[in-house]
Amino acid sequence: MATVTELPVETFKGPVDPDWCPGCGDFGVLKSIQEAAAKNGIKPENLMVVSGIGCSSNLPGFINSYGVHSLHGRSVPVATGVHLANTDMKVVIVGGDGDGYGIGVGHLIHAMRRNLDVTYVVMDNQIYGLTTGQTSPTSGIGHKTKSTPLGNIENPINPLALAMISGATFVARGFSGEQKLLADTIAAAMMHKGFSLVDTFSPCVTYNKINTYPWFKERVYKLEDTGFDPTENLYKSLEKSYEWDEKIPLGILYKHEMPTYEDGELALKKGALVKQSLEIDKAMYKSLVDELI
Amino acid sequence: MATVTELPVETFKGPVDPDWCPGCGDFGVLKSIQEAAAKNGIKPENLMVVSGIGCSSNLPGFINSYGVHSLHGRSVPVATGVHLANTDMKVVIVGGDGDGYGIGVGHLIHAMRRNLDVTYVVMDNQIYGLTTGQTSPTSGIGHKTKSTPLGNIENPINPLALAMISGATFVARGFSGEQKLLADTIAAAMMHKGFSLVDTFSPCVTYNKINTYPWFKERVYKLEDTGFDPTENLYKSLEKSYEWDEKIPLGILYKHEMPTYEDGELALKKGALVKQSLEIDKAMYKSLVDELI
Amino acid sequence: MQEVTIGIAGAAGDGLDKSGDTLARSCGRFGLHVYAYNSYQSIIRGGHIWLRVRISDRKVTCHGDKLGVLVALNQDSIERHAREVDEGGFILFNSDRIKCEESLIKKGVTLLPISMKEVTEEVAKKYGPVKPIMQNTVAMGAVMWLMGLGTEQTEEVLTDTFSAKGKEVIDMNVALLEAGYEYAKKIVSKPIFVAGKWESDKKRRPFITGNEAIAMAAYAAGCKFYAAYPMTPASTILHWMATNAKKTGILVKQCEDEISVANMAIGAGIGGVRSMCATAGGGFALMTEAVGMAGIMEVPVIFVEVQRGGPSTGLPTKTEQADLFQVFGASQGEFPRLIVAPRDIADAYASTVESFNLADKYQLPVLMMSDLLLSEHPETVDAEALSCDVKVERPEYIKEWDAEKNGKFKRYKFTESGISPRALPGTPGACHVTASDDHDERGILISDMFTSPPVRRKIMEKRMTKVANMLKELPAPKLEGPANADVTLLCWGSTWGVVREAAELLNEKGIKTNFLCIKYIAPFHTKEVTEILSKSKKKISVEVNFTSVMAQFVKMQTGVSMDGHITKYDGEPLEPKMIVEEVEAQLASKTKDLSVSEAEAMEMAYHYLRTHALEKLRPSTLKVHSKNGSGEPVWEIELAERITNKSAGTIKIGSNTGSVIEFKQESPVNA
Amino acid sequence: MQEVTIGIAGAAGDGLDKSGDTLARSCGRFGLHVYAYNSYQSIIRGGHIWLRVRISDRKVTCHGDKLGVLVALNQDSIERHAREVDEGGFILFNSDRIKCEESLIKKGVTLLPISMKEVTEEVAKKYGPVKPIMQNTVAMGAVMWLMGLGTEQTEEVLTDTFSAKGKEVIDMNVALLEAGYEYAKKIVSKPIFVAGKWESDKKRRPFITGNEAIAMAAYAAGCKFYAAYPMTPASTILHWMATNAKKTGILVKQCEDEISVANMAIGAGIGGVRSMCATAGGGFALMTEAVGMAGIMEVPVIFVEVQRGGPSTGLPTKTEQADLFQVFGASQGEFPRLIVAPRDIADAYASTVESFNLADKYQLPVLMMSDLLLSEHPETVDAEALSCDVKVERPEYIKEWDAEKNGKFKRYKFTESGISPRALPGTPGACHVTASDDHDERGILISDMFTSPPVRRKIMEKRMTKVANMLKELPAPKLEGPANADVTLLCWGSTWGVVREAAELLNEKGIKTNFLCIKYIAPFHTKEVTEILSKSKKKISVEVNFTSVMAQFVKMQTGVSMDGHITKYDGEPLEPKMIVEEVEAQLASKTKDLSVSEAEAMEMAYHYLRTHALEKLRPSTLKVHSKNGSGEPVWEIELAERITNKSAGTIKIGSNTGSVIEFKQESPVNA
Ligand SMILES: Cc1ncc(C[n+]2csc(CCOP(=O)(O)OP(=O)(O)O)c2C)c(N)n1
Ligand SMILES: Cc1ncc(C[n+]2csc(CCOP(=O)(O)OP(=O)(O)O)c2C)c(N)n1
Ligand code: SF4
Ligand code: SF4
Ligand SMILES: [Mg+2]
Ligand SMILES: [Mg+2]
Repeated sequence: MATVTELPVETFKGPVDPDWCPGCGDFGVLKSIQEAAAKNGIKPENLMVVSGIGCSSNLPGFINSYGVHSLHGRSVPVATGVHLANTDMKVVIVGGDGDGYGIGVGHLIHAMRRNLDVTYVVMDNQIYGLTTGQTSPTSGIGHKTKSTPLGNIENPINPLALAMISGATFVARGFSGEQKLLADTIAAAMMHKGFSLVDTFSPCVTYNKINTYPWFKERVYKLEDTGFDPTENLYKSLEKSYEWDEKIPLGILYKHEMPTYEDGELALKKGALVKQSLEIDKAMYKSLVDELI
Repeated sequence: MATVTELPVETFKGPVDPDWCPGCGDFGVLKSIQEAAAKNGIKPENLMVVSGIGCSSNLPGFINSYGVHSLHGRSVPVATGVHLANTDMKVVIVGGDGDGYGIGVGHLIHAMRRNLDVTYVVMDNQIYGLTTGQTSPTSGIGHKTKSTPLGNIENPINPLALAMISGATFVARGFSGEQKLLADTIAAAMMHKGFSLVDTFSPCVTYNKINTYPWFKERVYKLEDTGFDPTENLYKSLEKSYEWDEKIPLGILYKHEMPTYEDGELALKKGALVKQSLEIDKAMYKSLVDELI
Repeated sequence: MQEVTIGIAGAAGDGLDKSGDTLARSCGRFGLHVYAYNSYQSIIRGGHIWLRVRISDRKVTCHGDKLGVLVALNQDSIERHAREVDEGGFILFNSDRIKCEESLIKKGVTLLPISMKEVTEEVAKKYGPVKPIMQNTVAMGAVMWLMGLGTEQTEEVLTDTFSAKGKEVIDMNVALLEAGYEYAKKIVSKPIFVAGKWESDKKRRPFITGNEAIAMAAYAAGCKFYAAYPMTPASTILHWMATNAKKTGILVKQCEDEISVANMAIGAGIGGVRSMCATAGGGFALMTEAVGMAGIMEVPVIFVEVQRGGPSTGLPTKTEQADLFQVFGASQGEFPRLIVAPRDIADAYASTVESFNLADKYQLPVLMMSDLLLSEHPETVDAEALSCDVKVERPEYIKEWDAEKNGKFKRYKFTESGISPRALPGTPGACHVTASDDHDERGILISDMFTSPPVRRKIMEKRMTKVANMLKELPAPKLEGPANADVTLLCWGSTWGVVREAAELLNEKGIKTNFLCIKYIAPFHTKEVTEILSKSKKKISVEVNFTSVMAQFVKMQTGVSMDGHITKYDGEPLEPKMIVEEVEAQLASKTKDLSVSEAEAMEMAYHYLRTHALEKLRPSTLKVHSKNGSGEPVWEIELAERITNKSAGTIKIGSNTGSVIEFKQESPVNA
Repeated sequence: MQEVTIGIAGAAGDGLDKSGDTLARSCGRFGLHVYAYNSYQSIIRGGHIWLRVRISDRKVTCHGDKLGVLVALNQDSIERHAREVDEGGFILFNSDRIKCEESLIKKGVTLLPISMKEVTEEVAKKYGPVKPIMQNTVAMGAVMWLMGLGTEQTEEVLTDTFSAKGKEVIDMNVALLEAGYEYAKKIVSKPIFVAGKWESDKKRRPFITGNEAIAMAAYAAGCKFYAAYPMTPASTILHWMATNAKKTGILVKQCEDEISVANMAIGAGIGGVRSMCATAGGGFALMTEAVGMAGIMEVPVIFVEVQRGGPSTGLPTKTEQADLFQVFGASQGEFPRLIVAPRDIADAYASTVESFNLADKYQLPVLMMSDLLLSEHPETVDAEALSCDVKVERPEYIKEWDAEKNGKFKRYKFTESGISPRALPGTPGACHVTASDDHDERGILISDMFTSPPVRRKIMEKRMTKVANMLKELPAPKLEGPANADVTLLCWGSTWGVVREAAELLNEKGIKTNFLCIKYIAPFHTKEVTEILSKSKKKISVEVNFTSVMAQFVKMQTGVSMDGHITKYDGEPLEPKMIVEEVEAQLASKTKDLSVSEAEAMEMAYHYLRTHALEKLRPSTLKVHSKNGSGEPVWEIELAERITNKSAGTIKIGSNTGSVIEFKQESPVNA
């Protein structure tokens, strides 16, 4: 492993200030990503932050790096494309629970089973923030929202279990209210080779009056304090992912070394695509034409 | 439970013969669904078979019942709509692995977390049949197909584990080559209250030269013979879902009683929507207008 | 006739929509007509919101272009809008926090600084601390005085609004209202209007948005299934549906995405209930595949597409009419569907009911096009326009089919009308498959084993026959205004409202003007529209988009080209005077000047300052320099400090391109 | 000039595509021109496949409408096609399994029953059992004799084809070929043609499909990323890409759906590589949202939309040109993009290369429209048309940006040309966000906090400016054929091929005809096309769809209406004579007769029998009855048993609607 030269966090200060509501959990996530990039010594020009649409998906606009602010639910395929075009950059995908687990969950599953070497930080606020507060796939049963005034009747997704059984090789949970731990977790996720998902509680102070900072504060605990080993056993990790009502684990729940998609992809053996020449092998081309005769 | 009057299987003989390749696994699935419906005494007019697009998705055309042959990957939402409009009919969704676990996997996950009261039989042939043999989300690593001539490099999905952690309450595996067991499994799935998934090995004799009848025959065994209790423990069921290379369990892997989506949906308390009157409550309507003044 | 427009400006979260609502409903109860438009951003707190409430004693169909009173809730609102207040108008603001430089206002405008602390002192003593958001009520009180109306209706509205919160809250709000009223009365001796002069008909009218009208119409028409995925500006249909689900019995389903929405809605349509869904342009893009499925399956289902600023995510909270071809071209291949674009709220109500009936009768999808302006702006409408006594026409379905006697049931029987008999799933004896592959009369696929070109030809013809039949029962568009006009304006959707007023102004000015609003897009009244347009003299299309899509579309249908186009594509709706000026310019054959105007250069400078965290500065004076090294003339804008007015640097903006070419603060920095 | 069309008919899985390929390549090596079209179904085994291989000594651009030889691989193929063989032609079939009633053939047609068992007896003795699929090689041998060509080229082709399988297999196939050749020689003394008469230029030409040409062109143009989801008729691009990935170094990605495909391709475009994806109409419907994103982000990326029979899943393996408006209207809002529709395989190659260059230069998405016919039919083309020496024009990118010196990097700088400087991700100093929300020069959103109507106006104008500039460098369409014609045919895409031949035939008949093929759809050469069409006399559009979409589109762009439309929408491509006849009919002002023709009634009866498991019957005679109780004249079709020819009942089919009104077998049953 090459030695890492840490960068000052200010390196990543974005061009404009975030426009989130005061107190929004996303501030802590932004700060954590900036700290993680700084800690890992990733230069702004080598960092690519890709998002979908949502309050949380505005994040790329607030960090000094390259960014794509794509379509609602499509951050994962867009990031896959950007990443495969230029594998020399570090890709961090960010977005909301609606974006990632609602409309985008199909892409997510397929990216995870590819074990694509990217990091995905979901700002999970159990609500649709930007569209002013409808139910989300992580809203709890009974949650009253603009679209479920009588209470949500759908079971919430367990994104961590989903990730573990789909093939993600680094599965963690963060909380914006435990910002230092979150920064460390994201830093570790970025250094992990393979797909890393960091589901992050990032309270929406405007529309979610249930899953608030105090609600989480009462429940969260740090897995590392318990001596839990995320590399040991899938089923134990799965069990941890189901802890919810009374106590909720933070940190790395599951970690596993596996070949990545990039390892298997022949076209990348010669390095990043964008750095390869556009010249073609004319003799070979001629042979392809000859085959048609 | 009302007493069931079994129907003759011939009741379900379709208007035309299937156009599948001779030997295709889908024949056995069709037969099993017909037998299951007959056994459960569901009249053709009360059976609704909904599919997407694919060889397997042609099935509704070959059974005497109502059917919708919808879009590739969209059988689940279409079925949800048909079902919610008329909850008096029994809905069986059918289709391929590409249809259900590839393009359609997002819908599937959300339908399962709703625990919608429908049965989904996936004819899993580990290949895209109708489009002449490309890799599918259940193709194994290394599988050479038209789109992966050097071998597939993506980890296959584990549909059963996916179903279990997503909220499906009846998760089973069938094999077209064990047709009687399959018919029984589908019959049980249809009678289960909640979302039932029957992932069914249905070999594609034309394009999949790996996962053939003999390949499966060598590996499958019946769970019921082992005394396995699918209602006991999620993690044990999950472990079963991971058995693959040497032995593969058939039958019900997981079963759990939970309220269904229909139980929670207020609009259905008055019975099937399609049978409700179109008349509106005019006094109530007037009060809605008055609120705006 | 008497009218006034009140502008309320502030940030998201300042509660100004609530205040606007209180104001509008007070006037509505007074028997006045109200039309409001809220210009906001895709942001939850902060940003800039600009609500205009136009109040008149006759029906108005747009927010107009006058500004009688500005209620500014923050400093930025003063910077942005103080200049817009007309002579004779007033600017209200909380003088404890906000200042208004005299240099920012037109002459004849009166500043009405309210020290909220002082004015609410008494109320606070009695009821406890007054939250910032409650200060809006004080401003409303002042506005009521300025408008020459009493506080009676407003008190009533406040009482209704806070009825759930109890008497204490009501009393406090009423007290604040009166404090504002009394304060204004003290300072401004002569209000803008005298109460008696308002020619109110005393009819109490509901104040309703386009989306609420669509939702209510759906309910009245027997809709039983509504699916949606949240998306501005369609979300408020979902909110209405969800809020009222318990009362209406409609099954309201928020899905995981728009693909699911469309397919579920179609599924419900197949199942046999009246079914609807709505979304904006981006969500509709995801629905298009399903639209074609409904077409080939011949399923009745309603899709509402509410247009917003594009392309792509674009300007999610801004209005535009640029999705015509997306909707017209929705899905591959050719199939019958109705595309209808209502022009105002009452029409949106009626069109929704009609859509359900036609969808059922002709067994096809209906695509209803709205836009942010129509869907989100609230307006007072006559209660009769929202009547629940609508015609609900469902065709007869087969109740039972005897195949022994009648042969196998043919769901897609080839008929002269193109309409085939329908048996809903569950009907004994009529089992069939509803397929997205093409099929024969019985629904058996002709794409696989049973390929048959002549059967394909006939089913295509059967389906398409429905189009011509449907056209016959749709009312043709009519020219509005004087018959032999010099100018004919072409419009569609919500733009009808502003065109109607512009035409009136033009006629008043002696430019004889009429206008044609296209409501039915497919099928299209080619004969009638061609006839109207070929007789028209100067034809000008008026649309809120860049490429004049309706003008293009009409040309496709009729071959008639417009003589000119009026377009707007900056996210804000058109206003009557803009249209009047552009018509005059086009009559004088002036070519449109796309260079950056002085006011725009000013705003662009503001934008630069805001996005470079230089909000303490303000553009002060500006002039044009020619060329100046950058290849184009530039606006040179002097900057001043907002507080001290001290000169602080310059910004240069290309007057053609609008590019910020240079920025100098203390030490020169190129931008 | 000499030409012949060989038709091969059978079921899916019968291996007839292989045989067609062998035949075509043999002729190609002989220096002849070949054009083949395969009419097949969405089914893997069984069904009906109908391959026509047209061979000529001059270039032909469609499969024509003649049939010299029919090779029937099953009984159904005889029933379907025996009637189509022209006088002087031959029908080959395996007489061990298949029969051909004399009543089914035209006079002057020779039956060539081959007892495969007998003919292959010797070969089987030497090499072992002959599989049914190998019998096709025997038929090919016979065909080579009938065409007056030797077996030399075919032996060469077989040798290449089976080179991997070893000498034994090659020898066996060659032996079968010769057995067929010798057998035919024995039976048919005079073949259709004499070898020497073929005016071959001896140039060996590649036999290639449109999709292969597109894939190869992409590679030649420097494409580095190809994403796809399987969908007929676009899948073969994916197959080519995957098969050759190791050689080309292109990253080929099969995604989970088309939404992913489009977004990944755009992502790769943002990342900085040349990127492409392809799909059919239904898949494209799912991509449309992303297309708009590429538009507002200004990302170069190529989308190929291969049209097939719609609407919806429709006829997945049939050809149609009905997606024009889906592509034109793709995605909400307005943004610049190039839409191009090549007309033949060589043009598809050139257009693909050009698309990559223009996408890069103007930073926009390119939508290339093909259709099943163009994409899937193979044709011999000159090798030069597939040259790898293509111009690959990439603009200069910013390599490093010094923000201290030059100010912050402006990815969307407002320029006169509309083209902004581009720095690829990874470039030091030029960090920026590529956003689907609208934005200012730096890429900062103007949809949220920083709303600014004038900035929005200017970025819209910047983007749209590119359109006019791009148009200047696109070649305008040209009228082909005589200048002052009586008839001008309008067409687009693959229909060019058949229109070209039809125009030739019309000119031969003395009807002076020229034709205009539209290639660039957006931007559009309004001036040039208007000029051409306003001078044209009788203007008739020729399209493979129902609503003449290109005619509509041209009317929108030019205001010019066609005088008539020739359409086909039954899934099969147009043929030259159909066009000729329709032009003649339209010149004679005959209205189009949509009633069911005798041949169609026959086919519809066949369809009824097939779908009612009555394949043992065959329609024999038919006559029209007027009215007959059903409200329309009916075709009354007598049925006979296929084997005994015994009368077996009747079918009545409405001659307007095509509905099966009655079916009687032994005991009367209504259908
Ligand atoms: C195709 C599409 N559908 C819907 C929307 C509207 N939309 C914008 S953000 C959003 C959901 C936001 O929720 P989430 O992803 O959880 O992000 P949050 O705002 O909570 O951070 C939706 C539905 C859209 N932009 N595009
Ligand atoms: C939107 C869309 N994309 C692609 C296709 C083409 N397509 C038809 S079937 C199919 C996959 C078939 O695989 P599977 O679902 O596994 O079914 P099988 O044929 O193997 O039974 C595809 C990709 C389509 N019809 N629609
Ligand atoms: S609405 Fe919620 S998620 Fe969005 S910025 Fe505000 S607090 Fe954050
Ligand atoms: S291709 Fe495969 S899946 Fe399709 S019908 Fe044939 S055997 Fe079955
Ligand atoms: Mg959220
Ligand atoms: Mg499959």
